[in-house]
Amino acid sequence: MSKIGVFICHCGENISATVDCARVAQAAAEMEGVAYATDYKYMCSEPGQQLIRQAIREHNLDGVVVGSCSPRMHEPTFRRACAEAGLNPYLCEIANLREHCSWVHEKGEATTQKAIDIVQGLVEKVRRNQPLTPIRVPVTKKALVIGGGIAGIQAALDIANCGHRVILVEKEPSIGGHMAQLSETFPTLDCSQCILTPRMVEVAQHPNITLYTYAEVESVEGFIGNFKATIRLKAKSVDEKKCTGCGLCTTKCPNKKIPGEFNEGLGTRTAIYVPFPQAVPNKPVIDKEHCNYYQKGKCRVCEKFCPTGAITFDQPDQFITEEVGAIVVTTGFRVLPTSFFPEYGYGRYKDVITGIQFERLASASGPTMGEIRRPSDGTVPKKVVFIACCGSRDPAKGIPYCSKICCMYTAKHAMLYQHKVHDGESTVFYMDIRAGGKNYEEFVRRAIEEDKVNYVRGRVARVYERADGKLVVRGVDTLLGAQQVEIEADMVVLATAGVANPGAEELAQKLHISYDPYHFFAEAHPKLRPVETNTAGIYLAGACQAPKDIPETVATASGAAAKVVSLLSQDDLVREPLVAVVNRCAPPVYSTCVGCFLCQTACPYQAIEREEIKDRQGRVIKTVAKVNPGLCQGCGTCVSFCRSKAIDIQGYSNEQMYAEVNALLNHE
Amino acid sequence: MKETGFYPGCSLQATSREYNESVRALARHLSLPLREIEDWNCCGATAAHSMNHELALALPARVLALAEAQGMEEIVVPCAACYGRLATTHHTLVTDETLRQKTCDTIGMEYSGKLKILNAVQWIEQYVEPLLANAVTHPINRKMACYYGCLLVRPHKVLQFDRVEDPQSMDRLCALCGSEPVDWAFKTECCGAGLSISRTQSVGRLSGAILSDAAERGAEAIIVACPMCHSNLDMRRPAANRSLGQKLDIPVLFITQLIGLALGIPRKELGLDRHFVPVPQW
Amino acid sequence: MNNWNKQIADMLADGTVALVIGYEEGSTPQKTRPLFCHDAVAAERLVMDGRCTHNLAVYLTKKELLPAEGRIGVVATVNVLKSALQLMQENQIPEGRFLLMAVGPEGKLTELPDAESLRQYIAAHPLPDNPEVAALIEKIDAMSREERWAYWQECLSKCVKCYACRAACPLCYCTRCIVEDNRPQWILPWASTLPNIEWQINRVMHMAGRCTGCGACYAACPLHLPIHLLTKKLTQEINREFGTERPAKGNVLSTFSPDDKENFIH
Amino acid sequence: MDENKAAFEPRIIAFVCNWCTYAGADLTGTSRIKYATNVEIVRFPCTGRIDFMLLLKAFAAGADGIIVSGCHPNDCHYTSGNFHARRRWIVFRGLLDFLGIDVRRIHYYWVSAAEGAKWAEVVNQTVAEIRELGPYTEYKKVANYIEETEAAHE
Repeated sequence: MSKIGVFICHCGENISATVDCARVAQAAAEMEGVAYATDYKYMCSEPGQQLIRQAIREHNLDGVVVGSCSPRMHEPTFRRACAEAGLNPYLCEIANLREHCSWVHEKGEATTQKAIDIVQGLVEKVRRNQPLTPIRVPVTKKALVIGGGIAGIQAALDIANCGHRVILVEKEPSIGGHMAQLSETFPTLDCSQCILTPRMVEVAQHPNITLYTYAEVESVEGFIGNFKATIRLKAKSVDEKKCTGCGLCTTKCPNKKIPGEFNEGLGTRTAIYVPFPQAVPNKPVIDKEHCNYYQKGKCRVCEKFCPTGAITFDQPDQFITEEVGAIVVTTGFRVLPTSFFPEYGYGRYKDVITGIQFERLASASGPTMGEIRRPSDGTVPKKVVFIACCGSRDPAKGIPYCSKICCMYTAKHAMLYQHKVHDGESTVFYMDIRAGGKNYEEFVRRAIEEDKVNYVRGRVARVYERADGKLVVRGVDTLLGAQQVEIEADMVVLATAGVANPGAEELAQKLHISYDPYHFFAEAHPKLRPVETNTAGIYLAGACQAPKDIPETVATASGAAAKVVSLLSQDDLVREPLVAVVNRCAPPVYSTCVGCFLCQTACPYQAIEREEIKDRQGRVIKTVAKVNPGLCQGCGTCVSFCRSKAIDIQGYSNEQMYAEVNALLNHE
Repeated sequence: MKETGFYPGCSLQATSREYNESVRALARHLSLPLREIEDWNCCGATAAHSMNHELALALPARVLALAEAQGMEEIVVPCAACYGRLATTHHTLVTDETLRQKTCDTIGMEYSGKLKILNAVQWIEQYVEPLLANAVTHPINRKMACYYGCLLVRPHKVLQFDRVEDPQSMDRLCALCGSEPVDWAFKTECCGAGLSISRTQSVGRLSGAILSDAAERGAEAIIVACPMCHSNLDMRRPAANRSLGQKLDIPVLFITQLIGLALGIPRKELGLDRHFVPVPQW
Repeated sequence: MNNWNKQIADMLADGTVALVIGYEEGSTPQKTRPLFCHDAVAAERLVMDGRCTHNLAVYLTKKELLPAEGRIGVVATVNVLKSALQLMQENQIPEGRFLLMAVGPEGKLTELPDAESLRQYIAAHPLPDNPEVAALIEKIDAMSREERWAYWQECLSKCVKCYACRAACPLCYCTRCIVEDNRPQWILPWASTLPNIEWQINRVMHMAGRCTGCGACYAACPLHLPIHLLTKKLTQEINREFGTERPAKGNVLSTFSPDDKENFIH
Repeated sequence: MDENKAAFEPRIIAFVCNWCTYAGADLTGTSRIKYATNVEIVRFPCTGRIDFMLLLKAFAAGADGIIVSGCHPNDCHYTSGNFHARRRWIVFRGLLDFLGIDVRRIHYYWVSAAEGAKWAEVVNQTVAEIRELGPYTEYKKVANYIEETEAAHE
């Protein structure tokens, strides 16, 4: 026989104005299982709480229902009061007599009756409540950051500076990402490398950061606070300990005509190479696909010239595992190549380039030393057309979203071009100019007004090469009565859409995080949890979520780092015990779960695992589902899906809900 | 062999009789059964759908319903404009049940939406292409510019045919006929379409640009699959030449005519003598 | 002796399989009944023809009927194969434990060693829809709501809660059925109209996207209550709403599409 | 409203999720918007948690109508609980209708935490419609085991 205490609050007059609180308490006193019932003016006040604590002690209560305001308001308050009196806080339930009753109904019999019903429902529920203890999950105080662009660098440094250890994994031979490729940055036109490279060096030298370049995450197991990541260290064919980074090998390599990734195919590199002069680490790797020795079995020139004997052709890929408590995904994005656009020549015209290629042309460290020259013949283009929204905002291309950064970088490109080629003429075709951001609009106006960039509002239908080799850009000027315009151009720069990296989907599956239809990783909540994923302990930053500019990328990276640090600063993770549980019972059944595992897809958090029940000899008797309390968020979708009712959820159990529903209706 | 329904439409009875003749010649030559839809009516092209949505659906719907009632499972519609209207109507009716019912009420006939609608190129791909390897007796070793125009591949969402910005199907068929398709920029540019009569000068300018690019790329003929495109590029050649200030004599052939030639069908049967710009003996 | 009987006899003799489950002649010429063959001699009695309607897949999850070790052969109808495939997808049949076999029209024995081969065989041998079932469903659909309620109330008031429908269904393999759960007592245990209706609703909802339509539930019902119409109707609805394709992982009700359409949530 | 109809006060149970509709109903309260007293709210973590059996049990216990309400699509606190629920209700509703159970008595809504006014409308509208339908006698009849057996004996 339970001993429930019912405490009806008047909330000043907020409840008592329309509900007869004394009568509710009276009715409650007569309910089955209720040992004590009373009403009071302000239950949440200190005397009110004292009243509850005292009643718990005096009447030995094993459950409490407080009829007051919404549980969303004072549930924590009253549960704490119960705990202080020695009652398990999860044995306290709140009957919402204010928001759901007194405030929404007129004074009268029906209103008081409804209040009694609500109390009755919760009395029946609380009689079936179980004492619960918060879940404690131990935390490994180390973070994994995947991707060494500016987002990864920022997140790694922020976490490391708080005294936690960080593993930074980058798939390319150097960290730096897209930001290292950029010339100047909008809206200040400061040099990208000048602000980035000091941070890259800081990463390399930070005692708390372990950097793995030319490495990829192979698999991730575990859950918040307790991940185990396997990382593939791709063979660099260069012994990093022996290599001094002198660079002699790269000058001797006979294979010199390989289109370089860093220069977006506009420059060349050798088979043994350092991606760019300021690379971190500044030590070469051998690109096996282009290396004569790996492909044809002959050469080994680099080995011959290496003064320290650092070349190791037989080095295999290595696998290491790292235990970490949190993961930050900062894998970035890529821009569509020109070959995506049939209407702009499918990448056939050499002088139709992407924005990122233009960055390389404009960069002092680029293939032309910062001079704007045509890829086809190296001449300085006198007429350049920039086309914004190439692919972006075009549902027909499968990219209905705005790539966000193009308006700004196109303005910057046109501006840089005008600064470098004084007699040049530049035209920008645009849909809208989206320059929301600090000093952004002013920047675009400067391009238009001071640098005389010709902005044409309209779409480009086609770029084609005339038989004489001249590029023709055919578009429309919607501000001139939708007039067709044809512009001859020496070079065309496409602001191609920012899209998810190839392999994003695969990585998401490895990490069990969700992604949107465009394969950008999905936030747990677009507004309130913008750097978290649905998988607890895994965070996002930068352009792997959606195209982002540098300030936004850095902001999200620091945000994700703050989340990681707050997690790693705890020894144990304490979570609400309102989680699903798969039942266990006596042999020979062990659990009424039959192991169909159809529930696994019902769980949005991958919290349902397989557990093998073994006999003493270690033979598997049964494989059943098990809910990982570290991952479960307590939605209960699995509970209502389970056919044999083998899963139940603490705090909202089948018994509790059934009893509450019945009790609400159980009167004449 | 399965019989295919045939909807000629008005153009194939008038300005583009040679298109009609060459489609039938191909079918005859390769024993592909075609049956003309009895009592067909105008598809309503251009005029109807710019004036009256209901009429624009009802006219093609009647044709579709007739085909279905006459036991046809698929029909071939060589005229690209007719094809566009019929395919769009079909798409609208199968995706909007209310409109389907309303339109069926209007025409007083049922249309279930099970009909398959092919344009000439699709019909060729399905029935002619598999036979081409053995049937080509007179390979046409010339450079061809395949011109698709605006209607054949658009709207992509409805037609789901070929690549919308850079279609390839006719290029492939040309190659199978022994010709070399040229890579050019005006495959889907506008020819001026229905302005042929009201604004001949505009058509001359637009068609002229198409002709001149094809010629500059070394094409020896332009291959089309639309009566409108053909009229504008062939019949309006004087206007185009005036606009260009040139005298281009590059001929314009229907894809069915080119294939017919490659199969050794006599020029007369293909209606090649009906063109304004003469087609040389290849 | 048919060639395939000989083949099975050989398999039993050389120990390829420890047991073969199939059909033998029944007590009347119109019927066949399940047969558990433990030796080569018994294999002679195996038959396979249109009279074999019992869904043998129900035995595949009954550990107490099966030998602890060794492979078990099943001479299966398409319905048995469909159920077996579903059981595999639900993790109920250990890989390699069963050797499913189909007998072709010329008495050719086809071994179907894995899920993929099952899938292909089932796809190649579609079962015709039962026009009577479809007609009955149409008849009920055409009734007014009150008539439908009266029809089912009348019908299910007769149910004696023998749970033969559950026992005959290969996919009702729960260790503890919801009707045996008494915390809470979801469904009252005795046979009366409401608990009977609730039981059927549960049974049918639990079959959502899983039912293979073999009709064993109906065949087993001693009162010949048309409960198979419920599962069939449910399958029709699911096919109409979510397509005939079933999710590769999970179940129709444990997966979703953001584009699912309804017209009743406002 | 005519007097007889007004005499019948329907009993309605609302199954709502904690994050959207429960909070939305709180907002109705804080906005002091008045609505009918006939609806009692049961709080669930998520619509995904709402077992179809609980709906049947509500009818069995004497409810004349039911409201099921949660977050709008794409707004679920648990990202997909409402999508799972939506599928469940599509299937369940079809089955109930085939059985002749009065599906007009189960009202489904999306009510967000910001839609306090909508919640009041939802309640009032449901109450009005169920009042129009009258008490769910046919279900109550089969629910009452004892009366049912006695009737059979007569």
